[in-house]
Amino acid sequence: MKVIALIAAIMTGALLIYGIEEMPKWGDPNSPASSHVSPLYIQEAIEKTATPNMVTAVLADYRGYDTLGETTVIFTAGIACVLMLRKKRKGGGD
Amino acid sequence: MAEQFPALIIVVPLIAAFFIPVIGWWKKQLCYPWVVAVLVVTFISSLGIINTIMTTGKFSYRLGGWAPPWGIEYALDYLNAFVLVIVSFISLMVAVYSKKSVEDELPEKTAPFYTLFLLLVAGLLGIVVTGDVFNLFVFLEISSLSCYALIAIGEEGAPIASFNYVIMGTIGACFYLLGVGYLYIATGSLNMADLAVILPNMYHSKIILVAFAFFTVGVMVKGAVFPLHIWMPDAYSTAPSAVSALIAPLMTKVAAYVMIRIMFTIFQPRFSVETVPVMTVLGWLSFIAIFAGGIKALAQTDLKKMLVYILVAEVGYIVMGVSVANKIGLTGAILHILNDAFMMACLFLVVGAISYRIGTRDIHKLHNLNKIMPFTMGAFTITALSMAGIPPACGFFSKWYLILGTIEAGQWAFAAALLCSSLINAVLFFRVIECAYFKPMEPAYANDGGETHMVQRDEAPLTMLVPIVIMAAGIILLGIFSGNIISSIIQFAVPASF
Amino acid sequence: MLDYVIGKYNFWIYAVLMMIGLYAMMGKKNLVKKLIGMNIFQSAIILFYISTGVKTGGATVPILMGHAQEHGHQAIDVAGYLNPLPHVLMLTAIVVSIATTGVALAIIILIYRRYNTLEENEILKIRKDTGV
Amino acid sequence: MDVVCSSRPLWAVLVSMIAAFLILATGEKNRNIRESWTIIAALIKFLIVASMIPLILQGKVIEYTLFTFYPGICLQFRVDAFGMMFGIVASSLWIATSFYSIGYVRSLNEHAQTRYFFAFAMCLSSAIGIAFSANLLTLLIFYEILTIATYPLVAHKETPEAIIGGRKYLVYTLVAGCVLLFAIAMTYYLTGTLDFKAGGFIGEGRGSNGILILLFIMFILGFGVKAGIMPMHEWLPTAMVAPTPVSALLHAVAVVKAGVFGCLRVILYVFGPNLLHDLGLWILLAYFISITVVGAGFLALGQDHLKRRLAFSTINNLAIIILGAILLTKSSMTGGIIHLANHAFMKITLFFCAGAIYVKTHKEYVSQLDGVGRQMPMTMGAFAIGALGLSGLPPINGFISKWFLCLGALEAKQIVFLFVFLTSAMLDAAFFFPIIYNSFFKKLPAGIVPHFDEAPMLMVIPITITALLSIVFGIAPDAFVRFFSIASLAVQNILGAG
Repeated sequence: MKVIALIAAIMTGALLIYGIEEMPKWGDPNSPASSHVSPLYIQEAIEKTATPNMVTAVLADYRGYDTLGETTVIFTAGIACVLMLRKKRKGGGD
Repeated sequence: MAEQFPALIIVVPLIAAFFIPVIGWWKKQLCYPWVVAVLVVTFISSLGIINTIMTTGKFSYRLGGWAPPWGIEYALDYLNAFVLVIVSFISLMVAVYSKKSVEDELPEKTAPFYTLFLLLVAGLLGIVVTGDVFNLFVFLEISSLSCYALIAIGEEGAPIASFNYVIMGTIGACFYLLGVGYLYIATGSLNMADLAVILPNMYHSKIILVAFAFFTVGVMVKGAVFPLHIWMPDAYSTAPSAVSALIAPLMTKVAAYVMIRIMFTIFQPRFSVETVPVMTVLGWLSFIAIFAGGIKALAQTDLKKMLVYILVAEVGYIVMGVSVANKIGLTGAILHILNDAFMMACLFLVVGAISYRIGTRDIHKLHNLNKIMPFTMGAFTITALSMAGIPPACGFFSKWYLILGTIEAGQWAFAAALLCSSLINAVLFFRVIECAYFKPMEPAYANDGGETHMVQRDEAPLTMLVPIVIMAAGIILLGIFSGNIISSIIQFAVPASF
Repeated sequence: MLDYVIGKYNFWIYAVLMMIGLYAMMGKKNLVKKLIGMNIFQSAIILFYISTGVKTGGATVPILMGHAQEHGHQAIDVAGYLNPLPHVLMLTAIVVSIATTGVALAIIILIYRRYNTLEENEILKIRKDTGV
Repeated sequence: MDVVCSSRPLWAVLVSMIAAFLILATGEKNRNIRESWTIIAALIKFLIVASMIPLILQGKVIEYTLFTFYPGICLQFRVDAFGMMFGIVASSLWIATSFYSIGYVRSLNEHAQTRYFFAFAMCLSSAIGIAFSANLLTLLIFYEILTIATYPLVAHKETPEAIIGGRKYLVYTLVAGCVLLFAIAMTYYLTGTLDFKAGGFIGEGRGSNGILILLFIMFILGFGVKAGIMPMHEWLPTAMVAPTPVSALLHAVAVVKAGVFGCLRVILYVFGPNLLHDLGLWILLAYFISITVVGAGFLALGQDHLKRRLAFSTINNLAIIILGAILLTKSSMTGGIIHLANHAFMKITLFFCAGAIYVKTHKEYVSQLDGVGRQMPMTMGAFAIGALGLSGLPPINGFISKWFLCLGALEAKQIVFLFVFLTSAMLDAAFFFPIIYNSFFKKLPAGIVPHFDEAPMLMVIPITITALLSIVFGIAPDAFVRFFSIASLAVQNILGAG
């Protein structure tokens, strides 16, 4: 198992390092990530959502559905724990 | 109304799930009708969606009114509307079925069980409906988390199987997330349609290549594609029967959908087929999967374990159809998503009913089952014939298109694998059928009675039987009407780039 | 070459973290250690995402300066703020990661209740001995 | 060629399928109602089929399209002269078999009679479906249904032997089904169509000679299994464990005839005489089949079990039919096609007799039959007619087909095959004469006084009728249902087009 784990880790690492070559440089303001979608968030957030915090604006408004999903994930985890850990009422748990 | 269906199909089960703990705290018996009612609404919504698409063509739904790619968009086309109908219908059937099996297996946990059941369905529907790669990840995690928990409360060995699933599933989800990150770095977008426009200009990029690799591996883990299926047999076979009947047919199919979506919508077939040899690799992996699954299934005596290994092979079918990357093969793959969902659901439902009534899943102890449970065994037989590729059951037709696809791609070995696999399936299922129908009486059932104990009919309860019979009838009808399904839906669901 | 390493050091760090996490998840025998590996793995991804939001050249956190509000949106300098999107995504991803950890811990409790151990090989041995 | 659209072929298929479900619904308790469904369906089916004869004789073709699966592939029925031949044989003999079956299972008080009659009706449906298929896919669909529907009949007795017989049957036929599926998919890939055409269509496709030869081999292997071509005949004697009416059905009416019918369809309607001549395949197949003709005859000599002896005689005669078709001359084809019908009438008589003997005396071996003729003169008289007919003695119908076959061998200028035909006739005589002689002229075992003691009338009447029909068709081959005209018409179509 350890060998397999090692191989998997090394292969993943190799893949990651292979991709690094063409990655944009650290903090490049013209990288696609910072220039395609995000400028509009920065510019329009205050006007469209009246929220100075752009992260909040995107989180709760532009991508509000993700946040609903996020809440649901927490709810799911909570219910999952209830389902798994609650012991039977009658007769001692095992 | 019609344009609100995409939102309804997610929101209704999601909100309804939040209410179940309250309802369960008030009156436990109400959980079941509530879930069934909600899933009926979901099913109607999915029918509404596919109806809208068939009359007016594909459409998208902007959540919160934000235009893509800034906001999240639900992009509905033939492919995901088709999968939505499958998911919502099968989950409705399993929900109807679940009543007795939950009472039997999890008497104290009704409310949280149904909450997670609904969340799982909502997650699966969300994966299918969304047009945003990150939103897909969120729904993937909702469905995975509920899946982990639902599996963990199964029989002996379930927690450990579930833990392995958590580890593998998280690796899969994280790889998917990494793929999203790489695409985001390269393009700055998260919207599938937007990505599909931007990406073709950068197919030479190594980042895209790495992203594609991570996507593929991630989806393969989630979809239990050989050889990343190792978590699956234990997890699915130890889960409670209603849970296996839900996740076994749907989880793998939804993952297959995501695979088709990524490979042929986000990326163009030009990239997926020509730039990287991933199709060849996938094809040969599914080739091995079909044999490995079949042979492992032959070694099982537990009916449910056997089905799980067959599922490995069935996933291989779909991936093989994808990997030949031509129109007819993909038609077969998409048709098989439908057919296999029905067949697997029906088989798992039957196995659940058998273990509910007889208390065993050992295939050598099913003597006289045709007399005890004639309808259940009838459904089992129909499905078994379908798995073995006997017309007019639906399994034959998907195999037909898959074989045509492999022939068109010139992959003779794949065609041979598909044929061998139906023979293996025939052996697997006729073992059971022979035992249930033809083996002379043996005191396996109610062996406390005398030697000449006359077998009494003891059919599964109605809530179990009705879904089983509907699924079995569906298998025949899907076969007969496969032509209509292909001409009215699937031929448009195959990505336009073919 | 130095540029290749130093200019993109964020990717190197997360690649290493990720390998550590992945190895721990698959190679460790103790279930909690596996879980810790999982957390390292997820943290690596989170770091990776966050690092893509960085802009050099005086960009600050994506919260609008108090006075900028009056300027209207034309005046807002895109280069002056970090990219908010990765932060949003990672807020969600962090929550997901926590939830996963929670569920996994609950499963571990179930396992411990049943087998009284968290070592994978011991559990396997117990299961073999009991014939399940 | 005039095409008439009519749903009659569909109804001919459906009638017995509907009856099958009525039988299932009626169940064991109302035996008389259940049996009346069989009889009614048999009569209606025959009438429907017979009503189409005049149209066929006018040179018209009856078509009915049920579904379109994919461009170029439909579930379609087309009744032409050749299909009509098989259709009449199957539907008319079903009437006889129905009555006989009822007598047989009631006399022996068989178990699971509902399943038995259900499977029987399904078999007939698929046999008619095979006869009236318009294309290879429709043919395959019904062919596979036939395979499955026959399985419960073969394994009916549920003894270990029967179960093994059933397994063997399934293995052979399902493998054959897979080979066929591949060959058909390949054919579609090469030609874009699967519709039968008198004189063949595959030559117009883009297959190279090598591939066509390979396909031909696969087709013959696929259909040859059911037709019992050596060395794929092994299942047939093993399947003799089934109840006698089943053997009669297997041998004379539906299953093996379906195999032969398939072979002939492939030879005459898919490849066509011209292509087979060009590829030189005909002579190879002719020699290959000759081995079966002679080999089966010799093997039959060595069998003591009456039904096994009959089984080898069947293998022998089926091979003669195929040999007639593959010689590709006018007379030989006519002889082959008409032997399809003639052999059916004679062989069903023989099997009926074997069953009647078993019901009355529980004797199964040739060596036990001394003096039975005195006890059951009518049965053994019919047996003698059937046996003499198979040996080619006038005025029984076997003579006519053998005459044409021999003429065909001369026309083809292949004297070798003339000898093959003659040898086979001689062998037929050699293994039937001892039975006739012993049963009439030897004394019963000591202590048993010969007395008239026939099988139940429900069995004797069908036997007598089929035996008499054999003579009638021998004297007037064009009587009643006009076999001879239909056969010549079929040959005309093939040669006219080729």
